[in-house]
Amino acid sequence: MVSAQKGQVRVITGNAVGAYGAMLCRPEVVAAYPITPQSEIAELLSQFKADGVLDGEYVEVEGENSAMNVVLAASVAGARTFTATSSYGLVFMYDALQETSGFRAPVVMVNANRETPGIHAVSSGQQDLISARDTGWIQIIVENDQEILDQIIMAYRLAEDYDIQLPIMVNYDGFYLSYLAEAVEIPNIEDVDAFLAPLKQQPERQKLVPGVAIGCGTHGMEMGYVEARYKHCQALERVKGKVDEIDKAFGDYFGRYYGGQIEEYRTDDADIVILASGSATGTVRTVIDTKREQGIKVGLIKLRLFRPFPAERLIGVLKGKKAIGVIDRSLCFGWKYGPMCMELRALSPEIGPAPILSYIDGLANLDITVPHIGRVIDEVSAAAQGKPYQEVTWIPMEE
Amino acid sequence: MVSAQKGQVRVITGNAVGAYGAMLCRPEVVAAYPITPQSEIAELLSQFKADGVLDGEYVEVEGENSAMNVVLAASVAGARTFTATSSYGLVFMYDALQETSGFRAPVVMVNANRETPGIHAVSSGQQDLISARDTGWIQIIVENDQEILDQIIMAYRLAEDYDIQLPIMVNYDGFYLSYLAEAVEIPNIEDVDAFLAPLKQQPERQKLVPGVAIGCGTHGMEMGYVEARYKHCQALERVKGKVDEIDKAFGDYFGRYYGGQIEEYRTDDADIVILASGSATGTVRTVIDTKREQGIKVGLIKLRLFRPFPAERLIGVLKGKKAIGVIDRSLCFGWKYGPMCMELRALSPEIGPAPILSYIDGLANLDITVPHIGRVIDEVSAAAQGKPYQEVTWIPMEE
Amino acid sequence: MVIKHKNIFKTESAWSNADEKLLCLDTGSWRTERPVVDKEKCNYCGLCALYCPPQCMKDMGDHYEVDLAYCKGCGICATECPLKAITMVPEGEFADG
Amino acid sequence: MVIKHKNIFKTESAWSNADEKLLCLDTGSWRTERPVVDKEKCNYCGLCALYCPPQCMKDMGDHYEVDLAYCKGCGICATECPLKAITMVPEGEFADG
Amino acid sequence: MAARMLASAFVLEGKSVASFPMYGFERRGAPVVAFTRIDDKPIREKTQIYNPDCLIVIDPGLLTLPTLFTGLKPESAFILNTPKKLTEQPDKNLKIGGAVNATQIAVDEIGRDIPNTCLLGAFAAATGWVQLQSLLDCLPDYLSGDILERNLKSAERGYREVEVIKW
Amino acid sequence: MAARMLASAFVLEGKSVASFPMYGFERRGAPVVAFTRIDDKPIREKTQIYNPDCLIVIDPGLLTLPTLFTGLKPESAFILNTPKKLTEQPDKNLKIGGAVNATQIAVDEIGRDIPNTCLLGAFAAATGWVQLQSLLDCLPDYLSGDILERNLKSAERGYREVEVIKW
Amino acid sequence: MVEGTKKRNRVFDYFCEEDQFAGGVAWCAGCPLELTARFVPQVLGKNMVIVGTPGCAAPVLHGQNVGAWHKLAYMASVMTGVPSKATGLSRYYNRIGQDATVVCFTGDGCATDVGFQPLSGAAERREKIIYLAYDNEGYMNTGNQRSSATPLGAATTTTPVGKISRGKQTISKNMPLIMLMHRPSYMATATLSHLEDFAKKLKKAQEKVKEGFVYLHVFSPCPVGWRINSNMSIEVCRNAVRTNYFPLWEAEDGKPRLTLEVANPKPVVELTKLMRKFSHYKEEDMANLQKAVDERYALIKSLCDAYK
Amino acid sequence: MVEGTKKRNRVFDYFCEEDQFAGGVAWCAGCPLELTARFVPQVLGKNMVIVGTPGCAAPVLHGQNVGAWHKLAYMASVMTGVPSKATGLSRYYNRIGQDATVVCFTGDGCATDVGFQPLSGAAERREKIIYLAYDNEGYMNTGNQRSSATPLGAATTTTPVGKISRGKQTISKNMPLIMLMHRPSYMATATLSHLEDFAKKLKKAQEKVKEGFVYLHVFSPCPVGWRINSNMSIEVCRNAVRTNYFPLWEAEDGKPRLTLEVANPKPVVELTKLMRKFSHYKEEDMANLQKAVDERYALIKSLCDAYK
Ligand SMILES: Cc1ncc(C[n+]2csc(CCOP(=O)(O)OP(=O)(O)O)c2C)c(N)n1
Ligand SMILES: Cc1ncc(C[n+]2csc(CCOP(=O)(O)OP(=O)(O)O)c2C)c(N)n1
Ligand code: SF4
Ligand code: SF4
Ligand code: SF4
Ligand code: SF4
Ligand code: SF4
Ligand code: SF4
Ligand SMILES: [Mg+2]
Ligand SMILES: [Mg+2]
Repeated sequence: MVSAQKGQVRVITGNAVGAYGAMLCRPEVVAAYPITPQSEIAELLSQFKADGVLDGEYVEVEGENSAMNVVLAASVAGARTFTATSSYGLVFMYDALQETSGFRAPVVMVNANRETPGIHAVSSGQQDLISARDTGWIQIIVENDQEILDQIIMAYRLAEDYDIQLPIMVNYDGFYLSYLAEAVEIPNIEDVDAFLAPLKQQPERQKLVPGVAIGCGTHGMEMGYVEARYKHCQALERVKGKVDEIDKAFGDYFGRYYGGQIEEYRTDDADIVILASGSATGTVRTVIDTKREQGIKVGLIKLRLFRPFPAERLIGVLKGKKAIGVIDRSLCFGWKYGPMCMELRALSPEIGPAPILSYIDGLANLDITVPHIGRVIDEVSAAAQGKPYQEVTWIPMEE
Repeated sequence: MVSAQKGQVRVITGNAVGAYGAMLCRPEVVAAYPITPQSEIAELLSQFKADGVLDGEYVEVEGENSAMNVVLAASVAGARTFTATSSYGLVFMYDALQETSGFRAPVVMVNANRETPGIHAVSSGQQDLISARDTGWIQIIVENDQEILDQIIMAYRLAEDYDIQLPIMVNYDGFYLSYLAEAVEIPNIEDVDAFLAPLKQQPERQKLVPGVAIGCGTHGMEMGYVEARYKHCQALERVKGKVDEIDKAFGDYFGRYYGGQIEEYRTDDADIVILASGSATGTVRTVIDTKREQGIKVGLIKLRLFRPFPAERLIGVLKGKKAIGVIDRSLCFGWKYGPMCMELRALSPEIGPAPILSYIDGLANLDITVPHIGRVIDEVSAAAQGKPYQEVTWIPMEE
Repeated sequence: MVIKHKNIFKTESAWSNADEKLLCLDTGSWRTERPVVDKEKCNYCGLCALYCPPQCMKDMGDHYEVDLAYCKGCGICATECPLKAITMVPEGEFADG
Repeated sequence: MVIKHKNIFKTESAWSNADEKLLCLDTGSWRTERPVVDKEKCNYCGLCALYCPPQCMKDMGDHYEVDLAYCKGCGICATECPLKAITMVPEGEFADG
Repeated sequence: MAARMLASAFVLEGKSVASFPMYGFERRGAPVVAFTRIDDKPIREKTQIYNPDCLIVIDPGLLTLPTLFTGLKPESAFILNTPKKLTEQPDKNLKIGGAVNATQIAVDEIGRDIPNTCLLGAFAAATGWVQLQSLLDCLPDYLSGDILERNLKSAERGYREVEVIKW
Repeated sequence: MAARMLASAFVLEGKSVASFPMYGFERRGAPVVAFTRIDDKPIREKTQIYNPDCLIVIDPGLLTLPTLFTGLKPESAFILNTPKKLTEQPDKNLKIGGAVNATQIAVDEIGRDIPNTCLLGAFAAATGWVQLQSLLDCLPDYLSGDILERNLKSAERGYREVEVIKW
Repeated sequence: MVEGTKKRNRVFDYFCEEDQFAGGVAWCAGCPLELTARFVPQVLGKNMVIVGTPGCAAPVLHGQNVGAWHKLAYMASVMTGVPSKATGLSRYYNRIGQDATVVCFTGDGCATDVGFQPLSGAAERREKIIYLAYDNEGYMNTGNQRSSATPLGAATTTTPVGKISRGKQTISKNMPLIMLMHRPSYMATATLSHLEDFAKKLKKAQEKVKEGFVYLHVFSPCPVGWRINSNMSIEVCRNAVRTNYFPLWEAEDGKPRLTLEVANPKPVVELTKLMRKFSHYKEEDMANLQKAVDERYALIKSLCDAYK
Repeated sequence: MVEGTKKRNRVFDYFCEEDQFAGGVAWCAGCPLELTARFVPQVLGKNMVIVGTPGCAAPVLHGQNVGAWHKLAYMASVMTGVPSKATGLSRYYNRIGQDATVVCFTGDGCATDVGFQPLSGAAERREKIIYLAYDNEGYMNTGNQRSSATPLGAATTTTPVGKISRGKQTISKNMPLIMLMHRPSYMATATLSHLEDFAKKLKKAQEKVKEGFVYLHVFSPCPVGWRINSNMSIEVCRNAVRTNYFPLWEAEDGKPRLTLEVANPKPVVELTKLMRKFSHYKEEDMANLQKAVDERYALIKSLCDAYK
């Protein structure tokens, strides 16, 4: 296996890409419940199933809580599984999400980001993924349609790795990527098979087999409980390196690299760095190019891995920088800062004294526009020069 | 109104105290679903209702998700409401929790802390409250039975404050305080009425009234959504000061003060400070007294308010200290540190370069013992003297 | 922080309020056909009005007439009229009328 | 970090395993009364064994006898025996037997 | 969908594309806007387009929208579905105009009021930015059978019948 | 419950108390341990007690538990429900022993095997740490009617019939 | 013409209130859901408080920022919380003596699937609320996916017709009978072709809800998803009744009774031919559906007979 | 005595497996739940995979760390996920050709309340799983609180008898009939006094689950919560049948049939007097309960008659 064959290029939406990505990995049990902006995935997978293109079981559950339980159990029995949801659905399966990671079931889920039900809205935003940050899942955020597909394939390789055995949530900005049609290269399924083949050379994970006396989800009593949680946390620590490794392996085979935990853009010689994630990062890059022409040495960190938080790599890049701007598309209730900013601040002891500026933008379907990012860069740049700055800015409230 | 009359002293469990506390505030609609270690609250409130001691409606719901929806809606209609849950129940009402704060419904809830369902366990731990940190609720953690009662009363004064209008979760360590019987002074209901009376002098909050054309939970479209979220965040910021004010007012009237957002113990002249919360803080105080005798200048911050995170007061106390130890009874998945430690680290830019040591202890019904705390203090003290230290310690795994 | 945003809601959370004018769509523009009532045939039974989903048939005292501002042109009134007193006519025919 | 804890589980998550000896409680000690079978009366119908919740009646080929290690002393066998062949006798009477 | 078809045609010609719709809240009644970016380099922005090079209006009723032409780049193109003629320049930034009675053509050819493919044909003719053939080549990815045939015709007629004006 | 009654009695005497049970996982069968702290000052620790001053054993079967006496403070007390006599000192840290056939007394007085209140009476007599009267005074908070009467008797008999040994 | 000779339909007599909605709202042309939404408040009156949820009703029932499409008191809910929210409202209004008719207004998807548990719970507790489920046999607002109410063999976007599969594999959940077995204070089925029947049932519902839980199941075809010509949707309702596909009945205190007994029921194909969601049906499929309809009708019929 | 003259009860013939549990487990003395748990695998065999949940069954079904109390494959679940987990298991086992009988084993509280929605959903999808609900009419593991299965007027810790209130205000949810209306492939009621009947139904369940969903509702009194003398719990089961409080019936493909018709049903007081959860009952309360029992029996009887 040197490199994959060229796949077929099609102009399809992010949701369709999600369905293709899943199908290519040959999941054996799929369960999903429709919700805007994810429904197209459920529909397409149903169609694949009806057409025989998807050979797995497809369970048309009565709600998201059940969707997660179905795939969790199938996964514990040994199946490769897939599900997809968004916002209201994600929060309705919250107990099951916690169980899934606790059972160490390598479920792969796509989450099309949307605002959460606190205030009723049918619009984009990353609040849902933030709401699930304490579930013990791996959370990855992607930027564009191709990355959705590639990341789903990488997700299986990561989730089912014997050293990991954890569920993964692949996040993309709903409404934006969900409905965004781009030209996407769909690899040949044999190449996907080949890429996932190393999983078969690993020791078998524990599986629930009838007639064989084992029980999953035993009561963890005192130190048993602590041990299981400890292992869970250790596995999350291992995820970081694995994400980088798998990204490398994927790139070597398919020719597309994403940087693993984080993707850097012009950070090497940068004085200031913008931290952002998801579909907005493309615009950030464009503005960076413009600002570079104006002499501002600015770079971007695209946060791909949000759980576990890529502390070490972030420190590696950010240590010694002069100022940092973080753009959050969600809120961290009870803190002034956005959630990614709040968490980044927790690395301050290691990063050093650079000012960290928090920006809240792009809630509720609002765009994070070129002028917005221009403003962010200018302000962060001024802060780097020791000028006074505003710690937190809700960009739309100031317009 | 100068000060309250002496109440009746009874030796009762924390759960019973929870039920008394609620009853004294005359909730009009109560809904609860039994779960260990909270069930006694549901039972006692049922008994109060059956005996006519509690005049409100009591709804015997079919699950926690419904419990929260019942009180949410009653609250939106104008009722004073109460509910209680724990762990599995809390995570099963996750979508409704988010709605409740989004609707700005001043629901008061007791949560008897317990490990979450990731791994099945019937044991104490604060993972449930951590799992709900992104719901937009106010979260308060108390230390002993008397504080449960007093805090419930204060919670109504806070939640229903016109400037706040937010739901509150009063947390206490399940199994520990749930079942711990202590002598508790139960105030006279008239005194509770008097303490809550100022709420009546405020403007009326918006209420859903039939025949009057208003609709709650409209779709927040774009800036409407952003505005509602912004107001929510601003209200959370205001909570901090209010908690301190109400604590003062409560103390002036009932004679018991808790420090508001945080309670300090011997921090004034302390070189090093331990940050802890809940029922374990009493033991910390005891050990501090011992260590002080040995010449270690150590103090305690008992974190009472977890959401919103009391950033300013913490900075005020911790700025310039030589080292800090944080004891977490829960995990922050995806981070090495415990959750309170991780969040405290986000204040590092303001607190300064003191080493922050993270301790994970007391999971799954395990005690946080005197020797454990002794060890913590010794290590933090060594770190303060510039000795090398271990950043994160899972105490039970090292025993 | 310079908040330029002018509050939309008077309340803390998001409440709608029908005291003001209701929101309203120009659903009349959806129509491709228009119901035309034949006054002579109509016996004022009101069935067209009862069945009309947007309830946009106006009571004229002795017959009904459609409110073109809202009529979506579904054709139910015409189908349900027991006297066949309503005809659906393509909007094109009214183009400049 | 010096992990002194010896792993309890071989697996990553918490799995129980019945290949080893089963967990078992000393439920025999719960008893305050003990069923005593009258071999003579017993016609080996097995109803006592069938109804016994802990299934602790031992098949002796021609009659049944209780396994005192587990019998909780509920008395169902005695109540259900159609021939009244079982008597519940207070444990005190066996104190040093 | 039309936006995606257009995008596909550009892909056939080796361009990068990104296309997405913004729905109003309610699915029915409110106008739907779709954005398509086309570039020689990979496209990085995933936002709405505030300064388009071209505007295609499927519903002539939208002409009354006050903000319709806001943000147009100078020298941009405008394709309109209309039974009438485009006489005066609707906005000073417009350079090319294309008017076609796409509704009529669609009703003729497809039997229903689905003017989208026809407008794509008109777009190709008016702007010259994409080959008609590329458009026709990518339709089978979206449609099949009889409907495909009818749409191919509709697109071709749009290409042929559009009235192009340069301002 | 017994632990709480005891705590209440101490409260009547002006002490601070804190009492809580630790359940094993299953409600039935596994031993239940209850801890009670008593102090003149407010009680701050809410943990298990690792170094108790007194041990009350309701189920004599537990005597076989190897860790039963682990952590006892020197000079501590030991109250045992047993039909037998306490002859030898079960642990070197014990100073006072009290043996009472509480099960028998309970069955006599209450009609069921609920030896708790009887053992509390025995505790009062053996240790002298609390007045019998305080105990009796607080029982009505927990019990009522006939059951209360019977338990009062049971407690009194415990107080009277306990056999106290000093080692 | 002379006024006297003209007589308006009796249904008007049941109205006590004007239409509470804006003239132009976002429901599709010819949708019976729009008729239902406008009809119910005209009969029940202004003291309705509606609890609603995502679904085709929401774009109109929910406001948008401060704007509203109707004049009724309204509470928005996630799909999992509708009857529980109604419980909270009704308990409190009853307690303070506030006159109110609390009505849950949801689609079949919410009622039979993701919001079924709290519905069942509220019924068991005999909450004083009316739960009205409009049944368009699928999740229409999200794009015509299957729900538990989708009938056997029907094509939806999640039970598509494909190379190896032909529509939904299972019969629909028999929601009316399941709710009957909860023994509500009152329940009824209704549809838009039979407006007087519907109005009567609404009036009865408003009376009986004072005693306890009321469930109304309203057959409400979706012209868009089922692919019905927009003018035919009332006719579809009518044929659903005439074929016994959707029998009209009610039950007071658990005693069912047909409110309309169809003399010569038509074969179910008379219903299905009016739409294209069954257009892939083979003869055998039609026979299966007919069988399911017959069985279900026999069941409700025998129950009604038992209570005669 | 001579061997030949002794004949063991026929129930033994249904056993295909030994008891799968440890001798000493934590169920209370005399609890029929223990009998149920030990009985079922003896009839269904070792290829059972149990999905269980918090409740009185859990302390024995769940392991503790690596230790187990039984030898069956087992998956623990939160109460909200049992039939969905079973779905995942059964779909996968079927797919890979693994022989397995997937059994959900939960209490009434899980089945009728907090876990009802996924149960209803799995039934609608006709999943190949057996759902066995043991009905002890309340949440016993958490201390005898009311569930939807708690009968009218019963005293529990959340429906206590007090100065102004006397036990549960509403009748129990009629779970067997609600499930019948889901038209499962097979369903049955059973109890521990009638073991042969129970065994037969288990065997039938194992056959019919190959076609689709199976629901078993097992009446399982709680000696501790109901305050029954521990030796009388089987007698309580028997009297529940004899009073028609708990009729024994089954339904294949939706067609119900009484498996035991009680010739001269006793008054329900014959059942209630065996326990103390009704001890506060006045005559009027008893009449109400009798009425509820009679009504419910009449309903199932008429349904059975209709299908005769
Ligand atoms: C928990 C949750 N899951 C999914 C959705 C997405 N969703 C919105 S409307 C809808 C369909 C509702 O179907 P139904 O209740 O029948 O109403 P209809 O759209 O048919 O009118 C769904 C699944 C949601 N809002 N919440
Ligand atoms: C979501 C959730 N809520 C509450 C509980 C607490 N809980 C544990 S067991 C139980 C009662 C179960 O009742 P049932 O299913 O009837 O079983 P039983 O205890 O009667 O055997 C409850 C409410 C829980 N485990 N999960
Ligand atoms: S239905 Fe026909 S006859 Fe009746 S009022 Fe309308 S137009 Fe007139
Ligand atoms: S065409 Fe439809 S919307 Fe128009 S008046 Fe007739 S029924 Fe009403
Ligand atoms: S029930 Fe009685 S007769 Fe039958 S086997 Fe048991 S002891 Fe013998
Ligand atoms: S007393 Fe109970 S446990 Fe003991 S053998 Fe008899 S039935 Fe079994
Ligand atoms: S999608 Fe169907 S149900 Fe929904 S509004 Fe349109 S026609 Fe009505
Ligand atoms: S509490 Fe009741 S149901 Fe539970 S094990 Fe004990 S007797 Fe059985
Ligand atoms: Mg629907
Ligand atoms: Mg139960």
